[in-house]
Amino acid sequence: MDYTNQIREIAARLFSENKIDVFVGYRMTGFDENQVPVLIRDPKEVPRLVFNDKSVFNLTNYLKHEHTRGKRVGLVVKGCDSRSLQLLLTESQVKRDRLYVVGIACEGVVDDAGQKYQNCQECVFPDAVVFDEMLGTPKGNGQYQVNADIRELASKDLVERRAYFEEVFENCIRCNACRHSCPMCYCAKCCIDQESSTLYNGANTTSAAFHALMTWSLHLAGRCVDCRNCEKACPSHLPLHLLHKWNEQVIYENFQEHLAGVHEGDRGAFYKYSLQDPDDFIM
Amino acid sequence: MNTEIFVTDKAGLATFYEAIIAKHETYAPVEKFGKYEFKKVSALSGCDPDAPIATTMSAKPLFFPRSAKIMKYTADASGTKVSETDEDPLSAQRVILGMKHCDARSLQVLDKVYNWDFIDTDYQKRRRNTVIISARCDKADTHCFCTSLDYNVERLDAMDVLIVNGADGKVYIEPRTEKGKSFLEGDLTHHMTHVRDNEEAAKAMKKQYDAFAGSFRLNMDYKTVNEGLSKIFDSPQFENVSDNCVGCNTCAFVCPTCHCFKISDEKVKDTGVRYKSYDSCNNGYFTLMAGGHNPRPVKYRRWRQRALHKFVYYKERFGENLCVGCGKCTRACPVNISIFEVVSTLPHINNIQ
Amino acid sequence: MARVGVFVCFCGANIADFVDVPAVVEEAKRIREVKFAIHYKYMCSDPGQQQIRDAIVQHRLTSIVVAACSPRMHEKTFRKALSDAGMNPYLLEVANIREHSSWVHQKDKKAATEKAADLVRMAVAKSIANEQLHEISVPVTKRALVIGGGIAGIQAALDIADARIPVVLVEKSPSIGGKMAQLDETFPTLDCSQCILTPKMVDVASHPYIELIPYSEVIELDGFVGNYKAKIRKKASYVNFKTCTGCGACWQKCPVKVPNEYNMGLDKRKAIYTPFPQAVPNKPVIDATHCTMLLKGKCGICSKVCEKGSIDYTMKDEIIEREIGAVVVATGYDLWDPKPYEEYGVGRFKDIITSLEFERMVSANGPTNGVPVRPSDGKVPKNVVFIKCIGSRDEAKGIEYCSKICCMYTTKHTILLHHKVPGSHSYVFYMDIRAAGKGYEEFVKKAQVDTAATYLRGRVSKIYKKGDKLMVRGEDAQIGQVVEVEADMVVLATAVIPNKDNPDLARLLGVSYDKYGYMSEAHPKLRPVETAKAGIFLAGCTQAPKDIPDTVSQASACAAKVCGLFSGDTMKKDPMISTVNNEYCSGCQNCVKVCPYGAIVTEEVPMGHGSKEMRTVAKINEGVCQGCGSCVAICRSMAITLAGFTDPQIINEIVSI
Amino acid sequence: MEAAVNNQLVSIEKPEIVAPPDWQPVIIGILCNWCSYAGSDLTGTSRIQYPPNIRIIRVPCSSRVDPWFLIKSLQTTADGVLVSGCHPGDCHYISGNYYARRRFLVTKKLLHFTGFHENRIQFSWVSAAEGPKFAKVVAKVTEDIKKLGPLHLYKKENFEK
Repeated sequence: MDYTNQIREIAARLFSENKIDVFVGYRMTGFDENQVPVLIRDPKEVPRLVFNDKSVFNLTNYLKHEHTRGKRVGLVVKGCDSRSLQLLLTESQVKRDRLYVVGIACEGVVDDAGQKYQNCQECVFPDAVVFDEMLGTPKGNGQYQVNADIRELASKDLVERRAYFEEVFENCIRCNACRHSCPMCYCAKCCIDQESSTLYNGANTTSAAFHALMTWSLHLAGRCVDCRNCEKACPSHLPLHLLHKWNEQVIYENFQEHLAGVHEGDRGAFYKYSLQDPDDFIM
Repeated sequence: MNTEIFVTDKAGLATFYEAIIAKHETYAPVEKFGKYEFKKVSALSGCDPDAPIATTMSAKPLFFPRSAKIMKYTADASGTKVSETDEDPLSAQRVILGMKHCDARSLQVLDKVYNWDFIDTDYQKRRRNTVIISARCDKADTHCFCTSLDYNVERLDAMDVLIVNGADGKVYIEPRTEKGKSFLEGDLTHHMTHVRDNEEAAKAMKKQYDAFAGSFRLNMDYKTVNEGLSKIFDSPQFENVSDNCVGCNTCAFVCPTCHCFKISDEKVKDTGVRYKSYDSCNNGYFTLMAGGHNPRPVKYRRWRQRALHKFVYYKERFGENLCVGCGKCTRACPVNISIFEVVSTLPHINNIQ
Repeated sequence: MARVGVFVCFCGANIADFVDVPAVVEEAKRIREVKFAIHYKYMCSDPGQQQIRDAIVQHRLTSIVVAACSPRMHEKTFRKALSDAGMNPYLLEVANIREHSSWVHQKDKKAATEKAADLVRMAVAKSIANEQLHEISVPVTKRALVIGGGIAGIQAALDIADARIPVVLVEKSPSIGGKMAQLDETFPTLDCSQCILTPKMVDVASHPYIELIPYSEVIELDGFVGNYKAKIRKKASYVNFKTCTGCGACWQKCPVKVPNEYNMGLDKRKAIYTPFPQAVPNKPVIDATHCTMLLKGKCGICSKVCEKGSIDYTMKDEIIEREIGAVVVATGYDLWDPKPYEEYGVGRFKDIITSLEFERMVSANGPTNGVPVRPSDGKVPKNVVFIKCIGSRDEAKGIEYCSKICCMYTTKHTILLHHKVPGSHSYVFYMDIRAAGKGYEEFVKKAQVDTAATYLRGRVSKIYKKGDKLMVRGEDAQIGQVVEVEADMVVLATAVIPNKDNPDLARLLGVSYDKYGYMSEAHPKLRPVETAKAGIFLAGCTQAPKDIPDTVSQASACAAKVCGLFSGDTMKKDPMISTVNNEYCSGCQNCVKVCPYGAIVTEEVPMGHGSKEMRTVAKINEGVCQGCGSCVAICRSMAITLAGFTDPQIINEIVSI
Repeated sequence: MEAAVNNQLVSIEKPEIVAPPDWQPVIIGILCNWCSYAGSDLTGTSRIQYPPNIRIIRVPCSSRVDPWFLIKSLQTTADGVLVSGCHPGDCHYISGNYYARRRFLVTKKLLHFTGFHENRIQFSWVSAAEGPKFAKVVAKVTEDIKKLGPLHLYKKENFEK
């Protein structure tokens, strides 16, 4: 998967047609094989753009930054990224007419070892669901499957799970990198940081981490698109996807196969309801 | 010159580590979720003092905890009673194994700020009662640039005991401070050869250092950086170099020298605890004042603050860079921003390449 | 710092017997913020309230906790006490130590006391986070909408209009009058229904404060109490009411015949018709489902005979809007279809009729000129069997409730039969005779004597045909034997069911309805006229089966409520509603989606101080918000606060146990 | 399901946590004002007895209950939480309990997944007329939580009770 040339062409064209103010893409880091997101404002810099299977980061994250706010933005989105874009559009965070979306029919991105990431192996929507222009041959939707890690962990007993997650919460350093790298966390001020609110757990204790991660995962329940920006950002390498994938699975199974950001206008699972929702867990 | 060196081999080194762990409260790099962090260990098997790369987390939490309980209080009708927290006695001696140069060095940098103005006695106690045993790296990785900063890595006295894996297969253990010297006296070194002012040992250690120093990919002249950065406070370049930063704060949390903190209270019923916890200047509301004014409301200003604090302000006040070149921030950065790349290119060129 | 006063009530022995009240007071005194704590025998009594008022002044208290009965009981009482002492009433918290402790843990005084102390501590913690709140004033549009032009709607409209408040009366059918217009005489006084109803109908038509919109339906209701906006669809009548004189030439000449709903299908009307001679307005409409001109484009006779040229076949439905402040719903009832009673031969035997059909037959303006006749052969019946509780009180086939009016009208029918058909005899199968009402029991007793009707207590098991007679077999429970009655005609007292449009209308109005489809009152005893939605009131059978006097009373009660609501230029509203903190709102608009009242809209605000860039944030219409807190819980940014139930208040409670 | 080791009641999720001999669970009940709170009042008026471990918090509607109230409760003071609202279709605020129901399910499952017994948080629909039901629900929840043993989440870390 290498669309470097096509993306450069598109970016150059968009600049020459004066359709965009800034193009968000990837460039090489300059010191290793990895890539770093780049915001291109000058058509001269277009040749820095690259796109291949190391283009990992979900660029829709940049739509919440001041550099793109109110500007006409060109943007490269893979399948998962496009779903978060869909949700951002639904939640009125970006205006569609200010975006030029280069969708990718994604074949999966790889880590340092050249191994496809787990979420890419399990990807249900590899093709961008929002785009103005599509690169690659669409593969069609995959079948939703239960995450392997979830399956393994869910088979363990309560005591083991509690011990496992206690370790997760202990290892969280409350840097909030997960939140900042998440494209769906765009709040003006995160509830966890509002000193005036009683949710505020300023300390970096296990207790605070438990609270913050649980609340965060519930805020993303039904909205998480499994791009795993958070997990890749976590300096403690915490298995954050467990929380999100679990919620996703519960929601998928119970709430009419809801998956985030697939349909236009479909908000998170908590902002709608059905009379047929499960009721048997309530006395 | 009066250099004492203990010579041993790999097995001897393991015996040495084991003896320390058995005898002292010991901290060493422990792997969890693929991340190395200093944790209290009870056996050599659970840790990795010779971990090839620097730990993901610095050793900073051992001196400046992620969340320190600074006091405990009860508040009822009879009044408010403040009590000391019961954790962290601070007085027992402890040993840290496997701290790299950069981490050890960072404590010397931090000492300056902790000894200035308000003297942080907790920090001082922790520093005083800790013996740092550090094995010199054999090879720099992609993001290391400690040799580019203004201290002599070879003759560093940041650690109490230096361990060098000699090119000749022997392991050299050298006390660097008085504390280290007295620590090594006694049972710990009985199985080793004790030499003084030994030419051969010095040569082997120098050879190892040269190989190590030669492995650095990143080299810069920090003086140019200091000077360059000090002149470009108003440069629009900051906006460009910071635009792909997602503002996640990770860099500050893993940084061995970042030392900003916030105070928070947690209260249940009538008992409360006051915490002092890490914070980061990259945080959008780090500088938000009670009246609502925020002098750094936009990302590039926060970013500029971080870069300039590391390489200009701290240097101006304390004579040292607030960066030890460990590369932890670059490794942790979700979008692979390299502080080295930014500061070494920013002052010189008009266009980022 | 907060200075909280705690007042613990003995409630006589109700609390004191099972909770160690002095211990609770001592426990409260240990809390840092509590500056004053006492107990008293009856906190709600005047001297009790006086202690609160005195303490507020003497101890400079900043919030008050009363530990007593449920806040649903006396919250208002104590709030008033706070107001009287010059304190904001919303600084009160009530710890419910009676319903939630002393009464439910009567065997364990220690545990009950501990729990009471905890409840007090929670209330103290919550009260510390209480804020001063002020009642909200909302402007009021002084115009009422009455939906339904039966006797309930007519009465409500007239009463409101008599108070010089404009009323919009919307009626679905071409004429007002409703079910009452179909009745002959009314129990228990046997006045002629038409004689008492038609003058009121005429009053409606001529009242300067009533705008009558017949042949129309409410299709949308937006807004909130005092400020509703209703959309009304005026169905196309194809007759220009402005020019039509109601001469009747059109319907006399119309060739199309249609079963007449007014007469329960016992005779025919025309495709252009007025429902009944006394209709108000007395203007015909064209039934578009039957008019051949509208269906096939052939005919046009009515247009030709109309001297005024009032017929307009091109007329379309028209949507009109009215701004109103309150709604009275008076949609009335329908009758249950007795088809499930197959064993009676319903549908097979023509001579089994429903009571409303009987009512039309005995009515002087009815299809048979006031004489009941058998539908099968047109003969006048001699022996008539009346069967009550058809569908009512029948969980298996019909509905569980009692329809309330059948006992009385069946009695009336026996009298009417006795009057209209000399020598006739009535048999009444009944389960009970429910004659609770002024003069009702006397009416029944007198009728039984006068008509000499045979009352048989028991259910009918079967009806079968024998020759041209109907054989009614049932049980007479009083003698414990099966009886068979040879009847010329059987009249079924079918159950009252809500108007079939009720659920749709309820959803449209945003009021709740029960499993049958009756709209729900706000409180079954104390607020039987209001709905849970402020400004919407219920009259008549919309809420439950009722007879005419009850319906009229409720309609007048609605009018009183509406007049009360409109008594000032503005209206006071509970301040426990949501507000948005613009600084934190990220404008995702999920709250807009979730709000059940449509109380949340969006507005544009500058990005920062003096910034020209705008961003969208949520804005809550304080008049519409009912304070449910749905938006608060789904707001991830925690930008929305619900006064009275803020996050700090609730968390303070949680962490202080 | 009983969490006991050597006849000592322990936390079902973390057997290291042993309940003191006189341990009584703390249960927080969050009730909606219109149905369940009124129902609990009716329980009182009818003098129906139930275990005294529950501490009741009044909210306007079950939809006001943010999942983090539950998390915070378990984290600080409670061994179990009961949330109760109007029956589906009876919500005083039309649809609040439907939204709440979704959140509750996900919260319950998430807590279960992260190692907390499902019964730590429970939900019920109790109408204003269901005084006896409320007593039954509280009795059941108390019974359940007693079996699960103390929760002791992170409170021991910071606060000695």
